Amino acid sequence: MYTDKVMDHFTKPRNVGEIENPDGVGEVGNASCGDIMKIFLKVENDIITDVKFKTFGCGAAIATSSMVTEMAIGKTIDEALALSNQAVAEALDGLPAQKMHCSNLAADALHEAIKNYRETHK
Amino acid sequence: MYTDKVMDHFTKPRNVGEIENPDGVGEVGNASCGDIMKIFLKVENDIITDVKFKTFGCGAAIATSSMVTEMAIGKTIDEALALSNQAVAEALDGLPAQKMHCSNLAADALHEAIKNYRETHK
Amino acid sequence: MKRIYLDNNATTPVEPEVLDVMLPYYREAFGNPSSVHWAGREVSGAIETAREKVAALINCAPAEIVFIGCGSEGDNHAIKGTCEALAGKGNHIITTAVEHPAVLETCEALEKSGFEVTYIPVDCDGALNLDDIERAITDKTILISVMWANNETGNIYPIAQIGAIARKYNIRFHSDAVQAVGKLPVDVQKANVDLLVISGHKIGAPKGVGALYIRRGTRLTPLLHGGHQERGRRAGTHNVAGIVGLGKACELAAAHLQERAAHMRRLRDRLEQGIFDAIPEIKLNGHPDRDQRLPNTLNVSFAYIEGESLLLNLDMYGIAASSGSACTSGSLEPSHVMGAMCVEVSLAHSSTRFSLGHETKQEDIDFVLEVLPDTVQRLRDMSPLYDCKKQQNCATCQTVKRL
Amino acid sequence: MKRIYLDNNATTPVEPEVLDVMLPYYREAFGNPSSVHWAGREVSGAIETAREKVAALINCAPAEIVFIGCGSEGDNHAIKGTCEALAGKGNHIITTAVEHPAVLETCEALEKSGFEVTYIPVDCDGALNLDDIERAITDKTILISVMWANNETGNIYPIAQIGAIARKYNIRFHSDAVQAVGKLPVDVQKANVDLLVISGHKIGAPKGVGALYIRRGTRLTPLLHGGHQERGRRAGTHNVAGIVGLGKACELAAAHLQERAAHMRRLRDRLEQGIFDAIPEIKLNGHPDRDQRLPNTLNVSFAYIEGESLLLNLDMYGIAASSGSACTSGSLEPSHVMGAMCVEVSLAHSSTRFSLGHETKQEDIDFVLEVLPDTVQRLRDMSPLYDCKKQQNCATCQTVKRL
Ligand SMILES: Cc1ncc(COP(=O)(O)O)c(C=O)c1O
Ligand SMILES: Cc1ncc(COP(=O)(O)O)c(C=O)c1O
Repeated sequence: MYTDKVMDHFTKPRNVGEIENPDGVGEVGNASCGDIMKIFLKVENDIITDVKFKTFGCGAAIATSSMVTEMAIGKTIDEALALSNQAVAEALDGLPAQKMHCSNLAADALHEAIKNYRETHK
Repeated sequence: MYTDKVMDHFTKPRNVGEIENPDGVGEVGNASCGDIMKIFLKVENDIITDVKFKTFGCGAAIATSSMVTEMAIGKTIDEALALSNQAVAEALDGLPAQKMHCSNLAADALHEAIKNYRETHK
Repeated sequence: MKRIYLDNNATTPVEPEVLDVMLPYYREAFGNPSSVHWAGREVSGAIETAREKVAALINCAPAEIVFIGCGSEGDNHAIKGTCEALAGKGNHIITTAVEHPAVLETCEALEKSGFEVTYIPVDCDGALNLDDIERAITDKTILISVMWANNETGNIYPIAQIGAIARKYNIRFHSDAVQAVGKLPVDVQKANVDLLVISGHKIGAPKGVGALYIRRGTRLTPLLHGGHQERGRRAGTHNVAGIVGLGKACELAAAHLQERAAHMRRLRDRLEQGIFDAIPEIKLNGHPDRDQRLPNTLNVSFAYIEGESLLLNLDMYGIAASSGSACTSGSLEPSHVMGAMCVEVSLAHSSTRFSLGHETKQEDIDFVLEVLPDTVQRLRDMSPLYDCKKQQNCATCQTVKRL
Repeated sequence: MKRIYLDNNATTPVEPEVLDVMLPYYREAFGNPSSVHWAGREVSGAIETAREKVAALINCAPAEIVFIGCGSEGDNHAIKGTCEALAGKGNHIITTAVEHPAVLETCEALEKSGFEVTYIPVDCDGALNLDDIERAITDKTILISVMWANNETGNIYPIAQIGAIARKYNIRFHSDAVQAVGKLPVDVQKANVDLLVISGHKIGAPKGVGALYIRRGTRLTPLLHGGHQERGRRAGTHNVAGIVGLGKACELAAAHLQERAAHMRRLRDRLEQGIFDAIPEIKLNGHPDRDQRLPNTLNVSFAYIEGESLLLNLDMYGIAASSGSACTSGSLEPSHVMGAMCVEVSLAHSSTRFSLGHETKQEDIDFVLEVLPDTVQRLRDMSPLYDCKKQQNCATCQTVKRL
C-alpha cells in the first residue's frame, strides 16, 4: 500500500516534537476526519531554521508531516509557501489514492504556521 | 445418481425387442417429453408367458422398462394389473426424484398392453 | 478404465500451473487483501497482478476488471445492474433466444418487474440476423446482451458487428463471453463491448471465481452491496486463491491461444468427420461452417435415441460428454437452444455435445470413434422410434420452442 | 520475523485438514456436479456430504442449505430476496445500526426503491433493547435482520429472544451469523431463525464460499438467476473444492467448538487484562461483560492515537490486528459501529480490534503485551491531542453517528 519512502518516514519520523517559544504554529485537520497535524517553526532572517511536528493520524499523515519538516528546513518563507501537498506526496514517491485527500495536509499545516508567524511578527 | 440396480438394468436390459404376433401391445409417452415405451405381451391361460420392450428414453426409462418385463413374466393378468410404477421404482431400489414422474411409466405401458390384449381377445 | 473428458464446456480441470500458483494462498498467504498488515499486504499485490493478466487477455485496463464469484453472477450483475442504473432511461432489453439461462432467466425475472425483453430468434443453424437486432431497437432500449459463443452448439456470434450497431444507437452492450475466452481472441475494444463476463472454471481456473469487465464510465448498480472491495463495485472478501488462479489461467490462455485452438480444432474436425462418416441419420446442431463454431465444440443429434441413455453408455467406456436432453438438466423440456433452432423434438432429446479441451489427445478421439457407432446402434435397436420411423408425424415431431 | 495473527474476524487461514480434503477436487475430481457422467458423479456426492455437515453445525435439514459465494452474497440474497418475494405483503424492514455493511448497504439500496428501514440503535456498550425491536414492528414489516455477533466488538445479540418476537408477530427473521458460527453454538431451531448466513473464510474454509440457510417453506427470490443448481435457489456452477472445504470446516467447528472457544477465551481474557493493567486512558468498545462477547474478540480504543498508525507499528513487530479507523477502510468516516455506540470520534479513530483464532498461542499474546505499551506511548508522544488533552471540547469531540 505505502511506498518504501512513506514507510521510512512513518517508522522513523524526522523532527517529531514541539519547539519551545516557536515563531509560528499551525494546525490543520480535526479529529472527526481522523487527522490532526500541528507544525512548529523557528524562523531567522526569513529562513526557516527549525521545524517540528505533532500528528494524530494514519501512516500517510505521519509520513507527510515528517517529510514536510525535512523539505521546509533551510528554505525561505516564500519558498516554503510554494511547497504544495502534491510536492510532499511526490517526495514520498506517491501516496495511495484514498489518502491523497484526507491525509495529505502537511504543507497546509506548514503554511498555517507561516501565516501565524507573519501575523505575530509584523 | 442412479442405484446399482438401475445401472444394472440399464446396462444389461432384460427382454429387449419385439414379439412377433404378440397377444397385446402397449405404448405410453411421447417424444416431446423424451420418453416412449412400448411393451409386447404373450399370454397363455391368463398367464403372461413373455414380455418384451422397446424404449426411447433416459437411463431410468430403460431400466424401468427392463424391470417391468422381469416382474410381469409368470404373473396372471390380474397380478400384472396390480403392479404399479411405484413398485417398479422400488424394485430398482428407487429413482432420482426428478425421474419419478417423467420416466417411470413402465407399469403404465404394461397395463396398456394388457388392455390391448383384453380388447383383442374377448 | 480410460477417462476421456469431452465435456470442457461444462467445466475444465484446473491446470497444473494454475493450481501451483494458488496453493500458497490457502495457508501461508491467507490474508484478507483489504487488511493493512503483513497478512493483507502480502496478498493485495497478487490480486492486482491477476487483474492485469485478466485485463490483458481481453484488452482492457486493469481497473475495468471486477472479480466475481461465477459466470452466472456476472450475467446477473451486468443485466440487473444496468436495469437499475438506467431505469430512468428506458425499460427495454434486447437479447437472443439462445443465451445461457443466467441471461435468459435474469431477463425473465426482469419482465416480471416491468422490463420488456425482445428475444431475437435464430435460424435453424443457430445464426442471428443482424437486421433483427437493429429493428428491435426502440428509444426505450437500454441494453443489448448477446453471448460471444454458445455453450451448446459452439456457434460464434458476430459480436463486433453487434457492437457497431450498439454504438450507432448509443446503447449499452453486454456479452457473455464465458465460452469464448481462451478459445477465441476476445477484444473488448474492437468489439465495442461495455460489459463482458468470464468464468474461471471454463478456462482451467477453479470454480467459484470469474471476472466482469465494466467499461470505464459505465454506470452499473452493484449486485452485491456491502464492503468497499473492488472499489464499491462488488462486496465480499476477495477469493484470493481463486483470483490468483484466474490470473494465471488468463495468462496461459493468452500465451497459448492459437496453438490450443488449432489443436482442439484439428481433433474436433477429426471427431466430426469420423462420426458423420460412420453413423447414418444424424444431424449437426449448430453452424455447418466450422469456422463459425468454437474450435472445440461439436453437437450432434443421433436420431431415435435419447441423449441421456447415450451419455450413460459412453460413460461406461469412460467417455464424458453432455446432452441437450431434458433428462440431464433437471427440467422437463429439452434444451431451449435446440428449441430456438427448431430442432425436431425427438432430435432435441437426442442432442449430444462433445466439447474438447487442450488436454484432449488424438487417441481419445479415436477411441470415441471406435465405440460410438456400435453404441448408437445398440440403443437404436432398443428404440421404438427406429423401426416405426415412417410413422413419425406431426404428433410426435412437434417442435418445442421455448419462446 | 514473528508472525502473530490477531485478525481472525477479518479472515482465517485454511485449516490443514480442510485443505487436504479440497485438493483432490481441482485436478482429479474436477467435474461439474450437474453432469451425469463419471466426472460429475464423482463430485456430486461430495457436495451432498458437505451439505450435511453444514446443516449439522446449525441444526437444520441438509435441503435447507444453499451454497453461495461469500457472506455478503448471503446477506444480499436473504434481504433482497425477501423484499422481492414479500413485496405484496409489506415494505418495512427492521435491522440494527451495527450490522455489517453487507446488510446495511443492502438496506440503504432498498430504501431507494421504496422500502422503509428502521435501524434499531444500540447503547454505548453496543447492546440492543428488545423493546425497541418490538415497538418498531408495523403491519408492513416483512423482515427482521439482526446479526448473531458483531464483527468489530464481538458483541453477541440475543437471537433466540429476537426470534421469539419474530415468531410472535409472524415476521421472517434473518441473522448474519458470519462471526458466530464456529465460535458459539448456533441452532436455527432454538433461535427460530428463517434465514442465516455463514462465510467459509471466517471458519477455516477458503474464501469464495459460504452457505445460506433457508428454512423450508420460506419464499425467497433468487439473487442469481440462471441454471437449476441448488434446486433453482442459486445459479452458478458449484465451487466444488470450496464447498467440500466448507463442509470439513463445519465438521471441525462442531467437533471442537467448546475446546476452541475455551482456548480463545482464556487467551483473549489474558490479553484484555494485560492491556488494561498496563496502559492508561483506554476504552473497551463492546459489552463489558465478557460473556456477552465472542470468546475471541477484543476491541479497545487507545486515546490520542489513530488506529492505522498503531496497526502499522504493531505490524512492524509482525502483529496483525485491525482498526475501526477510517484510514483502514477506504471510507472517510470511522466505523459506523463505533458511531452507533456514541464512541467519541477521536476514540473511534483509535479503535483497535484483536481477534484471536484457535491457532493463537499464549506466547503470541504475551509478545503483544510486551510491545504494545511502548508502542502506544511512542505514538502518544507524537500526538497533538495527547498534551492538549484538557483543551478537547465539543469542536474536536463531536460524535459521528452514521444514523
Ligand atoms: C458479520 C459479517 N457479515 C458479513 C461479512 C461478509 O462476508 P464475506 O466477506 O464473506 O462476504 C463479514 C465479513 O467480512 C462479517 O464479519
Ligand atoms: C455461456 C455461459 N454463460 C454462463 C455460464 C455460467 O457460468 P458459471 O457456471 O460459472 O456461473 C456458463 C456455464 O455454465 C456458460 O456456458
